[in-house]
Amino acid sequence: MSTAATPNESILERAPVLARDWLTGFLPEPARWLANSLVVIVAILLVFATVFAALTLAERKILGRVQNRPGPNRVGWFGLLQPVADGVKMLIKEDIVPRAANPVLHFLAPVVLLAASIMTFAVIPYGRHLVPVELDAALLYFFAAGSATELAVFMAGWASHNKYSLLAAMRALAQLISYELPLLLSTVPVVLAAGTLSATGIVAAQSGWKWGVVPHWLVFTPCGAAGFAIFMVSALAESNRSPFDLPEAESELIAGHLTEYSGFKYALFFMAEYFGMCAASGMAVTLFLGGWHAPLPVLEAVPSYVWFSAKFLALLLGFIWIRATMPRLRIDQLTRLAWKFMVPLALVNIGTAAFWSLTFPWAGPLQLVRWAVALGMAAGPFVLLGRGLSSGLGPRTYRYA
Amino acid sequence: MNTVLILIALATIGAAAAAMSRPSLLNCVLLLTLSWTGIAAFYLWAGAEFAAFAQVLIYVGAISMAVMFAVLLTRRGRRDFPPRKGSRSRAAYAVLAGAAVAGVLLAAVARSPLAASPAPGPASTVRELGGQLMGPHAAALLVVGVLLTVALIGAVVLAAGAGPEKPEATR
Amino acid sequence: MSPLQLCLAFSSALFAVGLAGALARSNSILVLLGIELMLNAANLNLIAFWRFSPHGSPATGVVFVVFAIAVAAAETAVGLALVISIYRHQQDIRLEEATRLKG
Amino acid sequence: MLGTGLLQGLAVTARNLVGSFHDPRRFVTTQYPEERTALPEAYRNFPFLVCDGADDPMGTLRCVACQICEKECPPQCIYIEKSRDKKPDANGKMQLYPAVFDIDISVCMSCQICVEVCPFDAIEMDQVFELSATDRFTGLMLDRGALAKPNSYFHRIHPTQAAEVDARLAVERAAAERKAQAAAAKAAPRPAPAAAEQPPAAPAA
Repeated sequence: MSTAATPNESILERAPVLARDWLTGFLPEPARWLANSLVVIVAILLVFATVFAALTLAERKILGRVQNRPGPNRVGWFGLLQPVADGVKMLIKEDIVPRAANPVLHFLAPVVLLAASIMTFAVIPYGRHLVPVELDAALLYFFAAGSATELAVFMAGWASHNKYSLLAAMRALAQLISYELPLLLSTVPVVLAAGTLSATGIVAAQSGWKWGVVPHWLVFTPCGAAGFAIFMVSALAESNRSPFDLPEAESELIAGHLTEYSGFKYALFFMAEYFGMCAASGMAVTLFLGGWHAPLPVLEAVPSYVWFSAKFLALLLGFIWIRATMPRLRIDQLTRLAWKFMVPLALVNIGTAAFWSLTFPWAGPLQLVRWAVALGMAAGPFVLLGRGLSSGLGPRTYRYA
Repeated sequence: MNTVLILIALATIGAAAAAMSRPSLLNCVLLLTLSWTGIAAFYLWAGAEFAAFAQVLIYVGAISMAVMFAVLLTRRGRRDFPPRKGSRSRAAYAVLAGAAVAGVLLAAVARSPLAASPAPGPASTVRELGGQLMGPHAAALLVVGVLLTVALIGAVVLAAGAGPEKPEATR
Repeated sequence: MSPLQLCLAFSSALFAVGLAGALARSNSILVLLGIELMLNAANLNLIAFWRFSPHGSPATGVVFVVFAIAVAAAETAVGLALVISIYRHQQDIRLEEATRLKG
Repeated sequence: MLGTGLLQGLAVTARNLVGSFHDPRRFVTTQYPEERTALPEAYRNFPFLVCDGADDPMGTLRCVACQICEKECPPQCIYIEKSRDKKPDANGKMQLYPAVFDIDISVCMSCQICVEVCPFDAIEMDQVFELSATDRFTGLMLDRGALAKPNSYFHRIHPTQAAEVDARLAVERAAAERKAQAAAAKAAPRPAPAAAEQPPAAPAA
């Protein structure tokens, strides 16, 4: 929690930090540090629990509205108490553990999954002074915690002692592993541009505005834009969302690796999925959309965490929007997209990022050349690989028996 | 300072020992993943954050998955193996050998005149690490990159193989 | 017992457990994992000495560990590939069975 | 080019999302208990007994307990018990009336045969569908009181059919009246000279 106050800072900006200091001010030093971190943990859990509840409701209402129907509006005023009703339902539902299942692993899987996805929240800078943990290798920590979820998925599939859930767990693992690669590779341009792995450093590198209007966010550079697109698609796949929700698709293997879970453990799995989605969009905002920076200099007075949450919610709505539109991908389409399209694109993107940073001193007309070449290097492979991706798949012909 | 270290050490060694002694294969692998996270915790305790997160990312994320896939692919169905007659004595001999090696090592460590400087260790920043990797160790980095690609491509070719030759293998 | 000696004791104990495991088990995957454990014990030593080295040297210890982890990952991948191809030929990966060099 | 399909899809869903707030075509749900969609006129559910006077339903039942519908009903879900005494019907003729008239709507299959065979148009098809009950046996057995509904209700739910039925009944009633008057006129002149000692046989309706 950096408490350095820049001169023209509004009181709102430092409000959370002051509240925390007021709360834990009276404690002696060792206990005060502990109390501070506890307050931060409680704050994160509260905020993201409410975001989770609101997200389930928003998702169902937006999906409803897109399909010309109102979505839940019976529980509470305009359906606002629907998450509370769902929570209570999940709590009082019977928690069945199959007799042949391995009880320890069966219980441990959701716990590990939730723990891993909550741990990823520790390094996202929510505001100028709202950085829970300042790590030098924050990005690596984020992906390390993210990759622990794969272990939990396997434990869930294996512990249920059910052929289908094991098969589904293996398919889910294939998806998670093949999309972890583009996820990591898409952040390399960001690290190359920012020169550091620490989240606060990356956000600091995106401060300032060009010509007073265009912010220095990485999404406005060609390699950053391509990286952002790859990051978002891989984040969709990592959190088992919309076009990639094969593991828990009802029409596939019942509920995938979640078949043998009911009651609150099932709710824990879904909470972990939504937390994964939140963490991915939080990190996307930090890496590509300039973290808590305001889009225009004049808007600098508004507290920084407001900008972070605005971009964060925009990305979440994007997740829901894509879920309302895209049909589900088969397992072979899914892995072909990963290995034949996303990974090569991410590798080429690293090349563009190298070109972009090496040609930084170019000035005047050379800037246009620089932009043209970079855009070409970003868009070219996209078009070529895209054509290759769906080659040979002409319009489907039907033979009626 | 030492209590945390002792806790981590006991947890890791306990998990590793349990992993090596469990009959069911997959429980072994999961316990081993636990001991790998224990080693990552040790790196964190020692201050090498980058190594700790790399350890978690590579071992707990990727290698444990590869091992689990391998274990699942080579399960021979539920025909439990008849315990080899020599396995009980063999385990005893192995533990004996392990204990002997441990004894020698611990004796050496106990008598070694290592005056550890309790000063706070060097802070390894990622920038400094990057400088090292790109500076004196740049050649090694390239070699490791080539090694990794060659090894993984070889592994894929080996594992994929030309498919089952003997028909009875597809039973 | 200074912290450095504790670390070395920890890593040698881990090495011994890895060795015992590799020798005791008959399943080749677990032998591979035992060797993996011994490798990790070596990494532990590297970090211990880096942490308690008298002069604040640059991050050589961490660089060594990163390289060691990368090589260990490659070695595990190749080892598992070997195990799977052995399994394909004789449907059994217990060490005693893998005696024929043919094919 | 890859991705254009996705963009078109996103545009469609966005238009639908925004449209659902102002364009009635893009928001088609009717909130059932509060708003109700109008039922089509030909909709039929279970039979009900028509009674002419709304104020005294049991008194003005058209049904004369002839039990044709009971015999004709394929699943045999109608049960009628005739009354001991008689009461005058709409045309003034003394008719029986059903003391007990039960329809088990859990058995009735809405085939409308009872309506077709009823010579007195005493039974018609209703449009009430909210008939769920807690117990299966007595809850779904509608008795005479529950079944009787005034002719005005019949006009409200099946206007064309009700008008046609009323027209036919009016013709019959007129014919019966003419016949009654003719009978009265024929009977009236013969005993005209001896009118004092014998009142007219059929009182004029």
